[in-house]
Amino acid sequence: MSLLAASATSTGEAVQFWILGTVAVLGALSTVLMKKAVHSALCLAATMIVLAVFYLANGAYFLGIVQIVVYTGAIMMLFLFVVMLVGVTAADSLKETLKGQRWLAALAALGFGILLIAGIGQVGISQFNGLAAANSGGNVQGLAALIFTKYVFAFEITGALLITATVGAMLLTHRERTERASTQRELAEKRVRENTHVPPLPAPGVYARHNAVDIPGLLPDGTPSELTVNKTLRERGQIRDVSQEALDDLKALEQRSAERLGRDREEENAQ
Amino acid sequence: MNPVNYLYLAALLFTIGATGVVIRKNAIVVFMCVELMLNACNLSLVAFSRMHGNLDGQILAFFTMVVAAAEVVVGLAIIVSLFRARHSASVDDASLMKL
Amino acid sequence: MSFPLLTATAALPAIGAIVTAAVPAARSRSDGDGPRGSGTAKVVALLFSVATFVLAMTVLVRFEPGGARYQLTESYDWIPAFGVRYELGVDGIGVALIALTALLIPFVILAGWRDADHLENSSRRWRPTQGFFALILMVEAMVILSFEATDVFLFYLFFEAMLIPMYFLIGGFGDRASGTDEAQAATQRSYAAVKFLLYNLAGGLIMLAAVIGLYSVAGTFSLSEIAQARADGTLEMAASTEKWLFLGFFFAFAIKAPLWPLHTWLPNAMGEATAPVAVLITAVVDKVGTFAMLRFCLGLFPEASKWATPVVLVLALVSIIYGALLAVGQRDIKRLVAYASISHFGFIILGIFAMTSQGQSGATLYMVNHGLSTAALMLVAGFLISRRGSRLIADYGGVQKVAPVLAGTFLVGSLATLSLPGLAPFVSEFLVLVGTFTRYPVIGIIATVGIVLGALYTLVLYQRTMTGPVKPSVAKMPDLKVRELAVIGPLIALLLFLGVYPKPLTELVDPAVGHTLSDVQQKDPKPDVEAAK
Amino acid sequence: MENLIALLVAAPLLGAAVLLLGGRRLDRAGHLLGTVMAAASFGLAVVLFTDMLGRAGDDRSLHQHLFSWIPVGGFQADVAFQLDQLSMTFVLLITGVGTLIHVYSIGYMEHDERRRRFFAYLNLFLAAMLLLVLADNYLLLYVGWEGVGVASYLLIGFWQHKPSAATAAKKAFLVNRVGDVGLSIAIMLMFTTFGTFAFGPVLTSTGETSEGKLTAIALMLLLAACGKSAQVPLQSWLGDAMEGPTPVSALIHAATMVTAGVYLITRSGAIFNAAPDAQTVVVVVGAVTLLFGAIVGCAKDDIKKALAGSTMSQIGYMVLAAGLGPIGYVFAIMHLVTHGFFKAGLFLGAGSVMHGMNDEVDMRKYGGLRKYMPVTFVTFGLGYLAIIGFPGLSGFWSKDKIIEAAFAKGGAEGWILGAVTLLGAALTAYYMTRVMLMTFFGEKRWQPDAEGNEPHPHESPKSMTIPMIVLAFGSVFAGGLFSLGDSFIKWLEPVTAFEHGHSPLSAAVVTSATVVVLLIGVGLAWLQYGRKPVPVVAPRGSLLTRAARRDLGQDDFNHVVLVRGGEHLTRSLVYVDHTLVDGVVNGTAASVGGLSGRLRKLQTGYARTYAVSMFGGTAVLIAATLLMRAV
Repeated sequence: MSLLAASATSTGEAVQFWILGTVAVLGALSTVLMKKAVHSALCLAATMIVLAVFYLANGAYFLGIVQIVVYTGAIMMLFLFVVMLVGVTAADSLKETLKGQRWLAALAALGFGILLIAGIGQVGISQFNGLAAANSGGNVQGLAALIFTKYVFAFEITGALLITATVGAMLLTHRERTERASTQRELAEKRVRENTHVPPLPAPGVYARHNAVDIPGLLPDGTPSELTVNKTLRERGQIRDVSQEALDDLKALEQRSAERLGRDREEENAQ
Repeated sequence: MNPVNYLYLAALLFTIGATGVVIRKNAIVVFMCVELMLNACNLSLVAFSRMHGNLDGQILAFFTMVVAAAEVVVGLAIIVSLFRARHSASVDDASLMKL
Repeated sequence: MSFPLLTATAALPAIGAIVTAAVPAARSRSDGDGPRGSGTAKVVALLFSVATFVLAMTVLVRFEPGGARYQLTESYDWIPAFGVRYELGVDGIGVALIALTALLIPFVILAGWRDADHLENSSRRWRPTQGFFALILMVEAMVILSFEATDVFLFYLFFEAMLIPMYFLIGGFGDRASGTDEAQAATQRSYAAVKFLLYNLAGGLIMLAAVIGLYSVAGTFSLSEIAQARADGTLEMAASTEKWLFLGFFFAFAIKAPLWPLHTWLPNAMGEATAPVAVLITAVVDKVGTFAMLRFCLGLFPEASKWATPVVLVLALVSIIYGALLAVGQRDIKRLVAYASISHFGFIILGIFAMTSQGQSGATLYMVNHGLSTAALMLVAGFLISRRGSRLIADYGGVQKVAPVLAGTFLVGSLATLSLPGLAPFVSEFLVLVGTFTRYPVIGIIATVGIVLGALYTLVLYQRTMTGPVKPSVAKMPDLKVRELAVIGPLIALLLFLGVYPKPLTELVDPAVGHTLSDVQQKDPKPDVEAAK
Repeated sequence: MENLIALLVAAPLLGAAVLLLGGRRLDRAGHLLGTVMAAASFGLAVVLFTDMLGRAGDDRSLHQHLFSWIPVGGFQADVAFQLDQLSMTFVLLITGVGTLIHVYSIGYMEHDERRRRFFAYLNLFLAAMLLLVLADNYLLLYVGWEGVGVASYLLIGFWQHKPSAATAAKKAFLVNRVGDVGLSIAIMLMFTTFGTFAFGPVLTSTGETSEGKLTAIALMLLLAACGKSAQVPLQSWLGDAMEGPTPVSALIHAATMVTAGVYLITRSGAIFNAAPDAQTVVVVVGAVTLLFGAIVGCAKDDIKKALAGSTMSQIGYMVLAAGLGPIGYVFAIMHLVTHGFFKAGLFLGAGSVMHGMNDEVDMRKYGGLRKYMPVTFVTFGLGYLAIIGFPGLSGFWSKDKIIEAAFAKGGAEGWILGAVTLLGAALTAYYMTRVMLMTFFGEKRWQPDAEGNEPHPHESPKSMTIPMIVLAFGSVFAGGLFSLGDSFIKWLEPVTAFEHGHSPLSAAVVTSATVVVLLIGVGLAWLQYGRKPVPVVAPRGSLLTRAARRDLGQDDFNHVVLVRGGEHLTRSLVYVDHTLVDGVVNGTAASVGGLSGRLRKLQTGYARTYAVSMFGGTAVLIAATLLMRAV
């Protein structure tokens, strides 16, 4: 151990660790357990910010800032972006479909965590060096010196990696339009030719209580017709099915009218 | 306090992240959990850097971030195209090794 | 550096395969039902095979029987990291077998001239004719290289690589089915092809393990270097290691050969493939197995070979009797020939492991002669089958009345198969028997039972197909055409010539056998009269 | 002069090749070419014979070395010929009788569209047979040995459209193959014992090895001889072989090929002489066959089969004589030659009869033919007298000597053998008289066949009768000629060695005994077939007759034990191959497949399942690392 070795950090850092550490763990747990992806993303962002603080506390000033700017700022935003794209309310149920998955996961997690922590504990480091010397010329300068000398190759290769990733992402998401978009006239002619939906699609909310765009119209037998709802809403699963309510209402109406008619008949009979 | 505690924390976060990967079905959340695991690693790297008294650990963490960024870009692109094909972001729906 | 004759001999058919495959599919003829311009591919393939034969003859002429053990050698580094070298060289046995291969392939091509025609118009397949002939040439190249390689790894490579074209030849091209369901035939074909591939791959993989094991023990793949090390006494190979390595090699070769009880792939493969391909399997490809037993099993592991001899001899004996008995019980012409081949391979292996000069010379001659006799019998059987569209013996009868030349050539092929004196196979069979008898009299005597059984199955086959009243279904069968006569005539002539004057062949083979015998440190037993003196 | 030997073989071989390859163009001239080739060979043989006669007795052996055939290590087989007195005898017999039968066949096969091929096969047979007797080593002899087998196969099955002919041909070849196994084992034994299998070295060095080895070799040679010469237990093919055209029966299955076994034993005399046990077996085989053939011959109604039984029996005589050693070899050969004449003549006569009787072979449907075909009757009759050993004719001279030699064997054996040979002579007289009476005497018994064609018996054309006449001359005079001044003994002695047997009975006694049994046999036959008319439908007959008609049960035995047993064996082996050998492999494949099917279920396709196993795996890895550190 060098002369710089110390055996404990300041009390302030300890306090900060315990408080923010708790926050980080809670954030992580919430990331895993929140039902909606947006909430998970926000909780993850919180954890990341806490980690940024820890980086700063550990003398990694550059990384701490990068964590906030790049990670929390850019990457998490990308996540949110995709969450929005895929659908905010497309909540995945937390119900487990794979048999035994939960139990196995729990077993593995417990085993893994306990063993990992036990392993760290077994090493039993009591002293540490601190970064005072390394950071003496400034953390950013220190990092820069390493990146552009010792790790310059790896650095260059990461550049290639990023470019590749960009191209890859473009390739994966880009959809080439291979043909001219059909005009409305052509679409209409096609419908006639195929004899499907020659008239316009039915409007939403017909025969229902509401005529909001997300409520399907009802067919004569009282079941909802999904055709009446906009395709986008349909795919997001954002259809409010009111058929049951409507049927109940109808039933109640019939009941009421029957009662009234019955009463009238009784009155007639009574006369 | 000893900086070893950061390692304990990192281990805990890693485990939580790994568990999340295993039990969540939403691909985006799974991905977030992967990010959590990466972050946990970064934390331990930073702590190592401090304990060893040199900056190599931080450099490694830095590279991890770069790789994570690249991974997120490609991964999210995959999720988007998967969603387009299957209208679902659930990892269990992509179980046939083909589209 | 002189002209690389051996490489050229193997490269020519390989180039031929590529050129044949590249012949464009010409437009349909105007009349519409002739095969699309695949004739060019056939001619190209035939020309290349003939050119290869010319080169092989050059090898034969350039080879000096009394000279060095391996001649016309070529040697280049290939994968220096593992000491793999591109080393070629031939001994007398190799030359004989290369000549056989190069000789048979033109006949196989000529005999299979129309085998792919029926696929041309009826299937969606891509250029079947080109594929068929290119694959045959590819097999030829691989087989020739296997006979030439003096580097164990190189040999292994070609030993395995020839499975690929063979697989497609068996699975992709069958007899034109008539009467039977085409779909069912296709199923059986692919079953046979997969069985062939799996058997041989299994053997090959075990051999690969042994090849690697050999490298880790000897530190080189080169036959000559290993022999040198053994001669210098620097090769340290524990007895148990040697046994295991021997078993690994032998297993692969015994499957290829095939030896009982690893034989069941052969009847399937030969039954389902067209007759020329069946000839390719049994007369050419399988010879690599027995050849490799001589060169690799005995050459690399002499002690283990001696250790295994009793078991191998018994298995060979079982093959002889068992194959012959099963041949008697077959109802399918091609399967009958296949079982007969199993019996004959039993003789070859018997001769190899008898470890006498007569036995091994006989075994080598047997390889050549069996190639010729089986080719003759099988190709005529193929002509017969192509006329009637059935492989069942019971569907024939009285053919000699309507097609006497066909029947006559079939009879000569049968007589060659039963090793009639005066025809080539007799010389080799007798040498094998004598060679075995001098060291293992009991086994030799039991093996002679094979002579009787051989007569039984061939003559029963001849009787049932060719004699008796003419069956209506064969009443209009045409006799052999000029092309078919051109295939069968030279084969018969050669069978006769080698039966009467096998000396050129024995002179070629004898020195090589001497080398092999000195590898295993065995000498011919002396006759009693001399021993007594 | 010795350079001509190869031409003996080459001429008919060339004929066969030209005729077979020539195709239909030669159809018209084919038979002439074949006959010319046979005659050329005979002419050459005569030239060589006169040359041989011009030299001293011990200088008559000629050698011709053509080329080295199979040289492998110590195994040196040459294509080389040896022409000595023994070979010469055979060469003359083969080419002489052969040429006559070629001539005969021109007429006999006139209406057969495949006559050219018939002559090709006949030529091929001549070449192979000459090779057999001219070879100077056992391996080349083996080539001829199997060569005649193939020629015989082709000729027996010449009328291939008849299933019975095809089956008979196959049977003949197969049974012969069993014998051939003996020959090949004998050659192998010779090679391991002497290091060579050429006649010269082997036969002169028999003293250098043990008697056991020699006995083994001799027994194997005997097995070969049994196959080729139709001796018990390999005799069953000869009767069936009569399916072939009659000239074939005359040439191959009476005069030449079937006697090859006798040649082999005589040629290998040195070996047999040194192996007395084997000689005993030879004698027993000969004696048994002698009686067997005779008994079968007595019961057959088919004229050719009756003659086949007779052939078997006569060869039994020869084998018996050959088994007696130096006292018998010469007589075996002498009987062989005379038998060649009279039996060929008898067969040709039978062929002539059949020719005139619409190919009818059943003697019960003949009768009184002497009036219709006088030449045939006379030649056949002379042959008949010769075979029964009528004093003065060929058969008498040779058979009488054999009977004498049998008695001369000495001791109880001698008496038994003598009695057997005498019994055989009586039986011969009986069955041959029966044939004679049923065919040429009595009333005519033929009737129109199913299609109403009534046979019109007529004399055969000249091309057929002339050979018969020539052979009849041979039957009458050959024996006397040979015995004149013991010329035959002196001729053969340098090759086969000869000792005068010392018979306990004087020659005169034996001769008179022979004549007496002969008369008894003829008398019995006359009582049964000459005195009263022959029934057209065969009576049921005694147990022995019925058994004899069925070849004394040997075919039934073969059928039940070998054919049926073999069929069951092959069928069960096919089953075993399919279910057991293949089943093991397929079973392995199926079990691997089944296991994979189970394991496949672990691969759900769900990424999370894989993730959890990875996670757990990492945990295990950490545990392992920690454990390693702890240890």
